Amino acid sequence: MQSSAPQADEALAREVERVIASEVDDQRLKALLESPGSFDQPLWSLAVEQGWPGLSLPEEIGGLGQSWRNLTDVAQVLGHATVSLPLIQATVVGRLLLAASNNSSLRANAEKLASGEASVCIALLIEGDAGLPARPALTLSAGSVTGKVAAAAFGNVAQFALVQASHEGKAVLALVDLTDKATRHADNLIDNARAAASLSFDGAPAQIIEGADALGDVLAISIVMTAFEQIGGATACLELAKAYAMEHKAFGQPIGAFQAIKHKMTDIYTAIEIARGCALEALEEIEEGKLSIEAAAAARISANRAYDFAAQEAIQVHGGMGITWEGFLHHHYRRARSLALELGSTAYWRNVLVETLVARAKS
Amino acid sequence: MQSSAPQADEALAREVERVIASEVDDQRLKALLESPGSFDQPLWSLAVEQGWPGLSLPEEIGGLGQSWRNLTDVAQVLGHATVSLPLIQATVVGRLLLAASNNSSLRANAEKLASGEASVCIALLIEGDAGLPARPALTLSAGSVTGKVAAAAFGNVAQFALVQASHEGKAVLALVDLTDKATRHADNLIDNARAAASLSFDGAPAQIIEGADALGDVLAISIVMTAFEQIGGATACLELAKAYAMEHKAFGQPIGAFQAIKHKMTDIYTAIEIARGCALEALEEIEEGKLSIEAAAAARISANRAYDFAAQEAIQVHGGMGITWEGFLHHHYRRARSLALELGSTAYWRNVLVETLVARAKS
Amino acid sequence: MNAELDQYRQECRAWLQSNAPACCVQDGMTTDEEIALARQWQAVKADAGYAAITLPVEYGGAGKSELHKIVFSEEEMQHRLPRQYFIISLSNALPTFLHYAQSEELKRELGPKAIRGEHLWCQMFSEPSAGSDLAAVRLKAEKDGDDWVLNGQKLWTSWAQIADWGVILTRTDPTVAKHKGLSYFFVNMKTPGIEVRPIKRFTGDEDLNEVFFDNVRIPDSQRLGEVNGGFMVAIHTLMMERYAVSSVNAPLDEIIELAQHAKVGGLPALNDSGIRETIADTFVEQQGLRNINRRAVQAISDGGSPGPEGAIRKLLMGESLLRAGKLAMDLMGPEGLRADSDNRFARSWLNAPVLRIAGGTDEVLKNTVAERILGLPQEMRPDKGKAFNELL
Amino acid sequence: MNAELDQYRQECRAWLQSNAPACCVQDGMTTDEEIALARQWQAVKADAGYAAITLPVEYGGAGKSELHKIVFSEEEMQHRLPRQYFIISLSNALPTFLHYAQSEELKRELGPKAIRGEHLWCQMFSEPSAGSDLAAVRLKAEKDGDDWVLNGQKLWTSWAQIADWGVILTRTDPTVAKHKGLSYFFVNMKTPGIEVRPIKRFTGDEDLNEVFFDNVRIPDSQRLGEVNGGFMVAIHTLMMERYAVSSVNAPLDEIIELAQHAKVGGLPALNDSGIRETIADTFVEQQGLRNINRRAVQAISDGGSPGPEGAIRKLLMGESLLRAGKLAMDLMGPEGLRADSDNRFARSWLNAPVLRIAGGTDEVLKNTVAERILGLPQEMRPDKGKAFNELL
Repeated sequence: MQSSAPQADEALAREVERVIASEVDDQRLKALLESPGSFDQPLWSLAVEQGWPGLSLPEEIGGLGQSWRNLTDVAQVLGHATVSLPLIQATVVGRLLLAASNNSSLRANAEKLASGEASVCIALLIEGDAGLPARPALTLSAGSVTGKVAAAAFGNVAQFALVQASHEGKAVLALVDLTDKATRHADNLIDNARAAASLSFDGAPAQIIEGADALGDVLAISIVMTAFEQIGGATACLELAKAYAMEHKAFGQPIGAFQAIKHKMTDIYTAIEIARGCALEALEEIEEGKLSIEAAAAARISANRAYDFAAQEAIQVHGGMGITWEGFLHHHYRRARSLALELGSTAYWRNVLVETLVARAKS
Repeated sequence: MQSSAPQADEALAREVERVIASEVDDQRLKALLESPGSFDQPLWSLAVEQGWPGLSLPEEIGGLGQSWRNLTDVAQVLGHATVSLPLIQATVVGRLLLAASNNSSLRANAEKLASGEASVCIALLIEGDAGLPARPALTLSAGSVTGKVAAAAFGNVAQFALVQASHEGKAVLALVDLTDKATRHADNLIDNARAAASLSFDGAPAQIIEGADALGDVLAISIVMTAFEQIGGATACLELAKAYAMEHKAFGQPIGAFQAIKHKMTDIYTAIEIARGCALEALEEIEEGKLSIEAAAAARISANRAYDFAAQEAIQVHGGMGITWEGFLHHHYRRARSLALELGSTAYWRNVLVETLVARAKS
Repeated sequence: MNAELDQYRQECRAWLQSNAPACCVQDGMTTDEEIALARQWQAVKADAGYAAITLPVEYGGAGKSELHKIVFSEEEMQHRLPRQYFIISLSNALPTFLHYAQSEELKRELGPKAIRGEHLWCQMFSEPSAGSDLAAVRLKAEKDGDDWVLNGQKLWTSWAQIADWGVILTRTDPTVAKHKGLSYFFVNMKTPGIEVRPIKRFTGDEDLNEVFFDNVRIPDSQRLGEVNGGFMVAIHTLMMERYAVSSVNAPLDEIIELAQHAKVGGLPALNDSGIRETIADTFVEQQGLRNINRRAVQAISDGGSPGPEGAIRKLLMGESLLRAGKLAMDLMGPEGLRADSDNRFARSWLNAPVLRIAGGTDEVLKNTVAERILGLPQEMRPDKGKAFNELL
Repeated sequence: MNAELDQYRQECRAWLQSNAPACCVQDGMTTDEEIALARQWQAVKADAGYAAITLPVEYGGAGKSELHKIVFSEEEMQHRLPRQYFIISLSNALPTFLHYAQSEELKRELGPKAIRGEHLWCQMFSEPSAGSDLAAVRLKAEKDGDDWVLNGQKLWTSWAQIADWGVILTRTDPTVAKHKGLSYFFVNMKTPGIEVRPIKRFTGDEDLNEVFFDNVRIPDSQRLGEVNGGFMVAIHTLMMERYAVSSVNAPLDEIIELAQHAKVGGLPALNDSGIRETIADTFVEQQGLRNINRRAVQAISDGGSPGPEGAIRKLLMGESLLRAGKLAMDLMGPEGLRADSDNRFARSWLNAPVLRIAGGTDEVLKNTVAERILGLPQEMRPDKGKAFNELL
């Protein structure tokens, strides 16, 4: 669909699109939905070969040295295809490791993330809370971590997890090695293709990432990047709905000619364009190195809404075809919910936004 | 519009409808909107002649002895015509006076209300609060009351006001005589035809209505009766919108044939029927003498929503005609807001409803 | 409600208390096991006169009123019985057959079998190009001597894969206006040339099918209604169920419970703005519908018809489940994504699209309400006044 | 934004700082007083080259780019100037006149007068039966020698009561398809036979009028565009304003302030579920629109055109003001009903219907977005392919 959103150098995003289109088909995506904790390992291998994990990481650690904006283009491509790869995670965590004041001991891991030799999940939520908990559920002492976190995307396959833990009475961010003393549990989820698993740590080795006020930033940048993935998905829904509405007839004309369908499509378009505006606004702030919590929360809330809404209404446009397993829209319907809950739901971020705005107004 | 809502003996409501139709015209209603605190005194005189104030008050005090259900029919007629008469107030307060344990000293006033010799306003809100305040703003001692209450419908013309006041550290309900030591102030409002005025009391004579846990009941019954007035108004909006949509053409067909208009009308109809269902449910509870706060709040919330929504969308159906002073829809648009705020807004009643439901679930 | 009905309700309740438990659905049952149980339950009900309460006694029904059926359904819903399998069979397909079939003998034979659950009937209306627009049916029935030969495809047919009989809407004259060239038949689903292919819903449910007809030959005696008069018969089928007892509501109690326990960033979920509105809106909507429902039952009980406002239930249901399910998931956080059957909210959310689509999309229903209840004009349609084959 | 524009913005700001205060609207001014002030402000601006920034210099404009106009408008909006009176005159009517008029002499005479505020132009399109459907215009223009004679009625004409000139869309051939028989003229509003009757809005505003034409005779030289080619000229007029700087937003800061102080049943309004959603939704919407706006300005600055997504602003604006206004009133309680000008929320709520209707209803705009941006097909319309007089 048309939009005047400015594009960074798009070559790489188009290449990702091409590879995904030639590699991934509907049947493969459907198979991933069938069993808990699924991950498209062959596609990941290909992604690693092509250097995607290091896309927006510095060349000095083996990345491709591209910008955040390039990552947003790729995130839209992934979202459009409902492909799940831990690229946003690699970038956000990789950059975090490099920015840490104990950079030297973490750098090797950042390099592994850039090369794709290792992947990472962001596991900041706990069971029973829809947002970032008030206190970490994990305890870190003497370099090892214990406790349990809620299902995180890529938790079932990643070598590392970014977690929040209590350390000597303070909350810290830490990078946990999942190869030992960590148990992954993959429940049957409405979207099994996120390689999600909850993680139990029984003394798993962990390194503190010094400079721990980074928590807010990590989460804020992650939700902004995810917003682009959501916008990609929502746009795919709008395109699928349009194609169906042009092709299928009722009462002697394409259903796309009926006002009810037109107004629904306009409402989807409106939701997407508001989300795109909010996401681009946040991206500019990231580029200027001053991402505000309001901008991040607005990107999150509007993207959650746009993708949920686009998926549900695109199904509605499809009528009976929309509710079959063979049809593709349920992939988006599921994915919209996954992405909306993984990094804190709208309930959480709306609260963060309102409190921030009110506090600002008071000052 | 069609609905299967059961009707009490309708003769009286039809008579009220006939009188209003022959007496009141658009120009008269427009004139009432022009200046603050307006009241249709000639219509009130007629209403008194016909005995409407005593409609649902017992015959023993000169009323017509009809039921609450009769009053709901009449309330719908008033709402439909956007006519403002203090009939609900006379009934609710009249019955309250008779039910008070100090009935004997209040009975004379109840008789005045039944005959229409006097009218009463319900003045329970204060400025700066959208609902029933936590503590009364008035003080009552030695039979006289001081303090100020927010604008109340009919406050500009009533002989009496029902208020809540602090008396010896307790909240009590009291009937204040407004003929002396009470100052009425009528602001310019978006709906000037409610005879609304704020009231300042400087030692105005007041009688305590003993048995003061009646406050909740008074308010609850008042909002249920008002819900029927709102449903009447909303139904008028739907009828006006339909008539316009049948008559006016665009692109070669009546605009009522377009899906956008149809779906809008269906949405209005749906809102009205949910409100009617809630109001009737509450009415049955009143008839059984056990009105629950949930039922009253549901009637209130759904009626507020239905009337606001019907008025605004009926204007939208009318296009340019909807925004003229000559057109009639703005009377409803204004009245919908007046009725929605006068006895505590949706914000207040939603809170009451949720707290009640949660408390019930806990027990 | 009068005394006789109260008495009837007591009887139903007592009878269900002793007979329902043996036929209740258990966790982990396969679809096949549930269907077997459903057949058994029909037989148990039939023996007691509860299987087809409104159908004539001579065909195996109980010959009682619509209101008796409502009362029984309300009580039956209190148990976890396998109800869904025979709803279309007994509420739509069979009554149409019994109303229009020519052979009294066949009615006396097939009626009781369907009612006892020995047979299941399906209803074949929708096609790939005839969903919202029923009159656009293409499946051809051509006269050949005393027989009709059927060719084409049906879609979205519930339980066709286990059906013994079916009713079907076909095109018998493509040269006249689309709703004037349709005829209606009943057909044995084992007739040669019929092929059933299951369609899997994205929820995993396996009730739906495509049904292909390849030179399927049926005698003219299986016609229901006039030749080219099938559209009216189909409308009759769809209108058969005057009043549906439905238990699909947003689970208000569970939402309140969730709100009391869940946390959002360490704060009680009950502080969340969304949940408070959802609790209030859900209560209000259910309160309104409860009253509409009571008035409908009262109207039937008084020998009248329910008011048209009952139509809004379906309009509100899908949206309401979607909204409540989504919001509850938002409060549960990552756990909200669990797909197990005890995550009622995710199930609501997953099923909501079906409720907004099946039995007419919300959009079509809104048109219907506007035209039938509010009396707004039909919109201009290009297919008006044209022969069906001009539109292809 | 490049350096030249930044520089221009600084100049505008400084100039406004010294010149705007004298022309600012004061509380309690009558409409007549405001109009006089508006005329004065146009003259002041004209002298400084800010009155018609994009119009050609030879007709009294400043001959600068669209972007300069945006920059000036953004700065101008920081002051309480009487802006609304000349918007249609200078952004729609006059540019169309200057683009299509045949007499260079007249352009050089009327252009500067309109730009300096000595003249005001109105635009006469809508009629009682031609609102959403512009091509349904009926007002007749019949050729009589070298003149045209106009008869009929226009509706919703802004500021016709003070206009000196107007542009008008008329029906010159009723025997062809509706959009092919229209012609476009300009007309002196003092011409005999023109009668203007004010329409009062329910908000009390008095900008709108009915305009009656009774044998109004104008020369053919006042035609703009081809005979029967008026529909395209009208579209040109409507499209003239490529990018509108608008300051109509829900007042977020005031809503937050209200939420901090108001009480609901003794509790802080900030606990209210509605207000939290409204604050969040309003911020999100304004944030999204802010970015869309910035991209549009950037696109113009890069010499391109703004993207189509700008169209959603108008769709969101009315609903958003309505919702926010209503909610704020709900938190204010009885005081929310006050109609004085300092109750901004009641004003928002009262004006919202106009925003949802004026310049094309939300419904028509949604169709336009779906058709023009998303590429969905036009719906079947009974007026297609018919002569105008067949439809009457």
